[in-house]
Amino acid sequence: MVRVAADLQLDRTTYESLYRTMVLIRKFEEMVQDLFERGHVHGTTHLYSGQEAVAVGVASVLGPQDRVAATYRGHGHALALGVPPQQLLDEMLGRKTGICGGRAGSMNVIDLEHRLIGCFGIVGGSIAAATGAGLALKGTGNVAVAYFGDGTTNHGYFFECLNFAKVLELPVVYVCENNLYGEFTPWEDVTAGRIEARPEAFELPVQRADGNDLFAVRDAAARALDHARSGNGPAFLEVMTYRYVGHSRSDPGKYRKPGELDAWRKRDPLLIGRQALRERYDASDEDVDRIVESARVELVAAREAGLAAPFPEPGPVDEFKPA
Amino acid sequence: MVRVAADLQLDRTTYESLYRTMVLIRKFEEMVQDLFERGHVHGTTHLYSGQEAVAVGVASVLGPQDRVAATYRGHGHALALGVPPQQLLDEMLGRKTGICGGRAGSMNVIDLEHRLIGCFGIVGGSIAAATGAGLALKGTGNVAVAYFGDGTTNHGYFFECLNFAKVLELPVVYVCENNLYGEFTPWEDVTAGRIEARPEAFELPVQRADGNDLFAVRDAAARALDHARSGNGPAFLEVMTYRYVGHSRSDPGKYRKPGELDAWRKRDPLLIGRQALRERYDASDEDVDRIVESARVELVAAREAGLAAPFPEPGPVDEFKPA
Amino acid sequence: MLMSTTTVEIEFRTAIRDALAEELERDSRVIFFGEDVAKAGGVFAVTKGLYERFPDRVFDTPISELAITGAAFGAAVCGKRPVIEIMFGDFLGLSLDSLVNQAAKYWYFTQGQTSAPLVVRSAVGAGGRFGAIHSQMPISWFFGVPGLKIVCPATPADAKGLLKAAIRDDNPVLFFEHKKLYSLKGPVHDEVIPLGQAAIVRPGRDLTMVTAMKGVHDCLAAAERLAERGIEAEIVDLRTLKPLDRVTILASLRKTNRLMVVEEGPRTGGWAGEVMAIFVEEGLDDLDDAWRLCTPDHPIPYSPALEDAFLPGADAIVRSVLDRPSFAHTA
Amino acid sequence: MLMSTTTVEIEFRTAIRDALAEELERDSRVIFFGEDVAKAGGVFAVTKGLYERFPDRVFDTPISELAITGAAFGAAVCGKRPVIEIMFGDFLGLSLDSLVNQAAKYWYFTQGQTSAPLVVRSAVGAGGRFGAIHSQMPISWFFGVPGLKIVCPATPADAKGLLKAAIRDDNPVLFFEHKKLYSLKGPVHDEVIPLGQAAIVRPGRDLTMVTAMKGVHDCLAAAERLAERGIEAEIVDLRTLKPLDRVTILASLRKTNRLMVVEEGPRTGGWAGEVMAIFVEEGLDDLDDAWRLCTPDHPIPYSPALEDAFLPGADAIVRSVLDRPSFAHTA
Ligand SMILES: Cc1ncc(C[n+]2csc(CCOP(=O)(O)OP(=O)(O)O)c2C)c(N)n1
Ligand SMILES: Cc1ncc(C[n+]2csc(CCOP(=O)(O)OP(=O)(O)O)c2C)c(N)n1
Ligand SMILES: [Mg+2]
Ligand SMILES: [Mg+2]
Repeated sequence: MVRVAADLQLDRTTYESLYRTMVLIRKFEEMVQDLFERGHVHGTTHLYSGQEAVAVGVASVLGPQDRVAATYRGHGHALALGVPPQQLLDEMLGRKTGICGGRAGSMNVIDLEHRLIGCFGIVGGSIAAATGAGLALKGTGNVAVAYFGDGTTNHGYFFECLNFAKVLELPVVYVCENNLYGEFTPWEDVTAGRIEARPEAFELPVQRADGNDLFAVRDAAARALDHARSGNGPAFLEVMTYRYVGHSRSDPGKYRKPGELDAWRKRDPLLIGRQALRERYDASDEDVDRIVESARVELVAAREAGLAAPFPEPGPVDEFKPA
Repeated sequence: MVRVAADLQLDRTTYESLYRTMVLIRKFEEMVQDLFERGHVHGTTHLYSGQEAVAVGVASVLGPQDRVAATYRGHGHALALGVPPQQLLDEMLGRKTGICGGRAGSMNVIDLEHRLIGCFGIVGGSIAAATGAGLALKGTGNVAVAYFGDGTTNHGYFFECLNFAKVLELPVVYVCENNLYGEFTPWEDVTAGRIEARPEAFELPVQRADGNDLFAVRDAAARALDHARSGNGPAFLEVMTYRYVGHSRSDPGKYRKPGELDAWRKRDPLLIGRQALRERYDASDEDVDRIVESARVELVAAREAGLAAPFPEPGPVDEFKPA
Repeated sequence: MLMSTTTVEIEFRTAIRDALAEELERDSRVIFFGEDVAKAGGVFAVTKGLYERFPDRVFDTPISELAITGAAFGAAVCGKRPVIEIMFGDFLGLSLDSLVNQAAKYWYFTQGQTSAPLVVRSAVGAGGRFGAIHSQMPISWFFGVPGLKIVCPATPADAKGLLKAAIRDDNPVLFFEHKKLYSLKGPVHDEVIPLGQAAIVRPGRDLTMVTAMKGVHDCLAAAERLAERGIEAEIVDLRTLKPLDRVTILASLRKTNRLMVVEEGPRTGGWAGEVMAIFVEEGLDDLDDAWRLCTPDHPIPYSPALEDAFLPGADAIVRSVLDRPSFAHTA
Repeated sequence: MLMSTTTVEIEFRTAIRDALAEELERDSRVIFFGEDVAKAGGVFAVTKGLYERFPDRVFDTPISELAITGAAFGAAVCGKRPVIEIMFGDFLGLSLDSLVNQAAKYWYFTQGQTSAPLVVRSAVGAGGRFGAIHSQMPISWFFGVPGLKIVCPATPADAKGLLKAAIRDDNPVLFFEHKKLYSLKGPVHDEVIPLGQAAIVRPGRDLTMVTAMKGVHDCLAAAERLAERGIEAEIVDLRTLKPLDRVTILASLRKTNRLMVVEEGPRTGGWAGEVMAIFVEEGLDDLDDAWRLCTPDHPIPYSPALEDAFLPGADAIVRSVLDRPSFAHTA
């Protein structure tokens, strides 16, 4: 694969905005959890807290015509792609002003304007959708990205689609976010062999990266995208990361190994991001705090507006798109 | 894996009976094709001609309580397991005396008495069934065998089940009969990477063997079975072979490379088998011809009886098994 | 156990857990597996504690619905009595091939020599704000498949008694658990409740309501309100959708001459249509009125404002009855 | 082309091939893929020559129904108009998840912003001695799914005109081709036939036969024989099962007051039940008799002796009509 030194190209303004997006995602998820507990967000949610560097790192090297398929754990991916927090929140609040009018909810967000062809509630659905997007994009210089977790690498969709994409040389980048667990089950308990051995068996180029370090993710993603964009077929990226909160609302949480959460918190992507701002870009603590505060303020306003937004009116819905 | 010198254990009588089974399969398939052309066998059939050494070689090292799941190309597997040719033929003729009373037909043969839990018309179905059989057999010292083709290694069932069996350490031997084509498509055209790389990614022990040489198949199968039988989990066997006739009745047959069929015919499993009889067991040409003739005679009788057998009577059928 | 009936009320989810535990205890051929069902006890906390009691026969699997269902089939035809959990009914599309093409046909192919005795447990139904892909009723995907039984309990007692029957049944059985019922409490018995028998859960003379699962409770609530207006609805809880208890339905219809089918599921192609077809075929002479109340023919909305309006609750049932010409005078 | 109508008769399979070729020609967004469809031209020789004409847009795939269907969805929402072939309808269980959970819901989720315009072609139906796993009618698996159209042509002209409409339709469409019709010859036109419109293929006053696909031909043959006894059957060829043309069905029923639904598929849970339910809901006053003729509720047998008896052919249709009390005098 071509080596792209993506990190070198990041000027301070750009990096600040990436850092801000990571902060925005974290705070967005905290807000969603709070709103859930207060009964304003319903059903279930799968939060992205802890994995922010992945979505933001990958999105930072996407082109304007690329396409992304994410999962039920998709708030982070959506925000990183530029989906407005207000519309995303309103969707979760079930409001008419939501990005899907309140019809879809947390697990099924779609925002084509922002390159998000969907969040997929079925494990493996994102992989299939991105593979199909790759079929549509082949020869255009654009790439499709699939996000999915470690647990999903045991699913039929994963294998069939990787083979399919390789045989047809589709421009797809498969991003496996290995957060160590599929729901409540450690990935090693249900996965034979190493995850990377699987794409390797299909002869996809494979990279592993530190998923908590935006620069590492960005660098690996840039290379993978470049590979796919240049007509060389699909590429695979496994990023190691960790989710801080339960899998979903009903998570008993018994499965974490002692000390594991703390150890990962020490490598928090926001902490690493803040350090980078200070060390690489000479930002002061106040500079960073100002960014954090701006994200907070944006979300406070979004929360207020969201809670005041109207609910959709029930009414007849066409089953089919008319001609 | 433990090395079992299976070939050394074959006395002449045993080997003669294995050779006879190979001949029986070939002649059975020729008879089925002829009966098809005459309108006595219906629908479609997938013949095993050319692949006989695989079914017979594997069956020769199975235990009495092992279980086998085969495919729509299953006549050979059935006969090798001891399914009576008469009952198998009668099934194809749609007779009441068929092994499934004429209900199932060529693609769906089941004969539990002879260890055949089924022939599966769905690609990958045999893999799933054998995996489940392995679940039932775990800890008993018995093993389940799945037969399937090269094309099936691109199917979701294949991947999910191999991982499943490895994670649960199930006693299953997966036998991939690579006959170079899935229907009319060369396997390399639709398969990314090497087939063996896939089970390797799941850390299954993998062997490749010459599928036209009964001794080679038997040897590899014995080792794989031994591995599974001893509680070490699943094993994988890829055997290289070739089918002489079309995939099924409607095969246009344009896909074979020039000279390919002839080259494989020179390595016909029956030819190799005859040679072995002569060279390893000192059999004369007349000895071999006598075996061939005995298989022929058996089938002539089966054909006659089958064509004279009654058709099943239509009548009400219970949808469910009663309590 | 000493008591064969207990007045202690237990949750629907506990009833299911007890049924599983008792069957695992009774029959060593029973095995139970699925995603996160063992160590974690299931995402709806239905199967907590089973792994601890039966560590060899209760286990977690990879996220591999094809393999899980296929393995259940293979194990069933080799002598086990597998129970699997497919976490949400919405994922059963991935199980369909194996259930329909293998499990449901084994009994036929083998001419009754053998069959594939397996149970698929799955959480179904809307009302929990889980959105369109975690709230569906997958019944219509399977309802037209010969050889599959479909069980749909409405109460803890039925959940327990029917699940035990399902596990003992020699056929493949789909066992659907409505998410909104998991916390419902009720008395349970030790009885095994035969599959294929509906129950009259409320007698009445004016109208037969045929329903199942959560619909039973909605119909009961609606019936109370209709009774205030002098309309006495008889409620048939189907309990098992396949086989469908035609006898009980038709007996009720002969009494009331009016049929309302309340199904949580899209109107087109649901089992409500089948009940109406049976009515026509077998009860035409007694037919005064027949209609169904289902969900609209579009995906299930997430927003509470939309989902509540989408589902046929007690209000909608009352309204629907009072809208019929024959009951208009009471409205 | 100069001629807009031709009296040359072509095979059903050729009509499908022509429709594909013309749509590939007309719209560069159309792509077509599946197992053995390109270089080999399909196992039923339907798609011969397309690869040679459109080598970039017609291609063979691995045996991977999950990937094929999922990729069709992904390509559709990114601007392509994919047509896929799932060789036998029996394999559609493996496509169900993607069709139901993704393709069918996109239009709803996006509030009409966009949709998933894809077509799934598949060979279905019995009578070819292919046995229980290569002869099924998968219609009931999908019939209850909002957002999926289902097309079921009976003639070459309809096969061509409806397939063109399906490819131009913005919704996901299942296009079912009955194996026993592939060699049927008939005239074709250049017309695009709108989805959702049934056709009266034979007028009659005594009885409405509602059917589709091969059933149309069986009903036509039966109707000729019934006419000899003075019974004039009107035959409604549904052509599209979803959306179902209620208007045409009900108009016919208002005339005949009698409904017979002939469906190749298990009696329980088929679309025949839905047609009867519609009749009840909308035509109750006109109802003299209604029944359905389907296949028994068990797997499809292989043996010709069993399969012939299993299927509802012309003989069975005639017998079934003459068995009704209202026609008994003519028997
Ligand atoms: C086909 C299917 N099976 C099961 C589920 C239930 N489920 C939702 S998320 C999940 C775990 C996925 O784990 P992983 O791929 O590691 O992603 P993560 O949630 O950790 O990001 C499961 C089993 C599902 N949504 N779809
Ligand atoms: C799920 C499924 N997809 C497609 C088919 C149609 N089909 C039958 S055999 C076959 C080719 C299988 O090739 P391979 O696995 O190499 O086995 P072989 O026939 O060569 O023995 C295909 C595509 C099927 N039966 N099931
Ligand atoms: Mg994970
Ligand atoms: Mg092959």
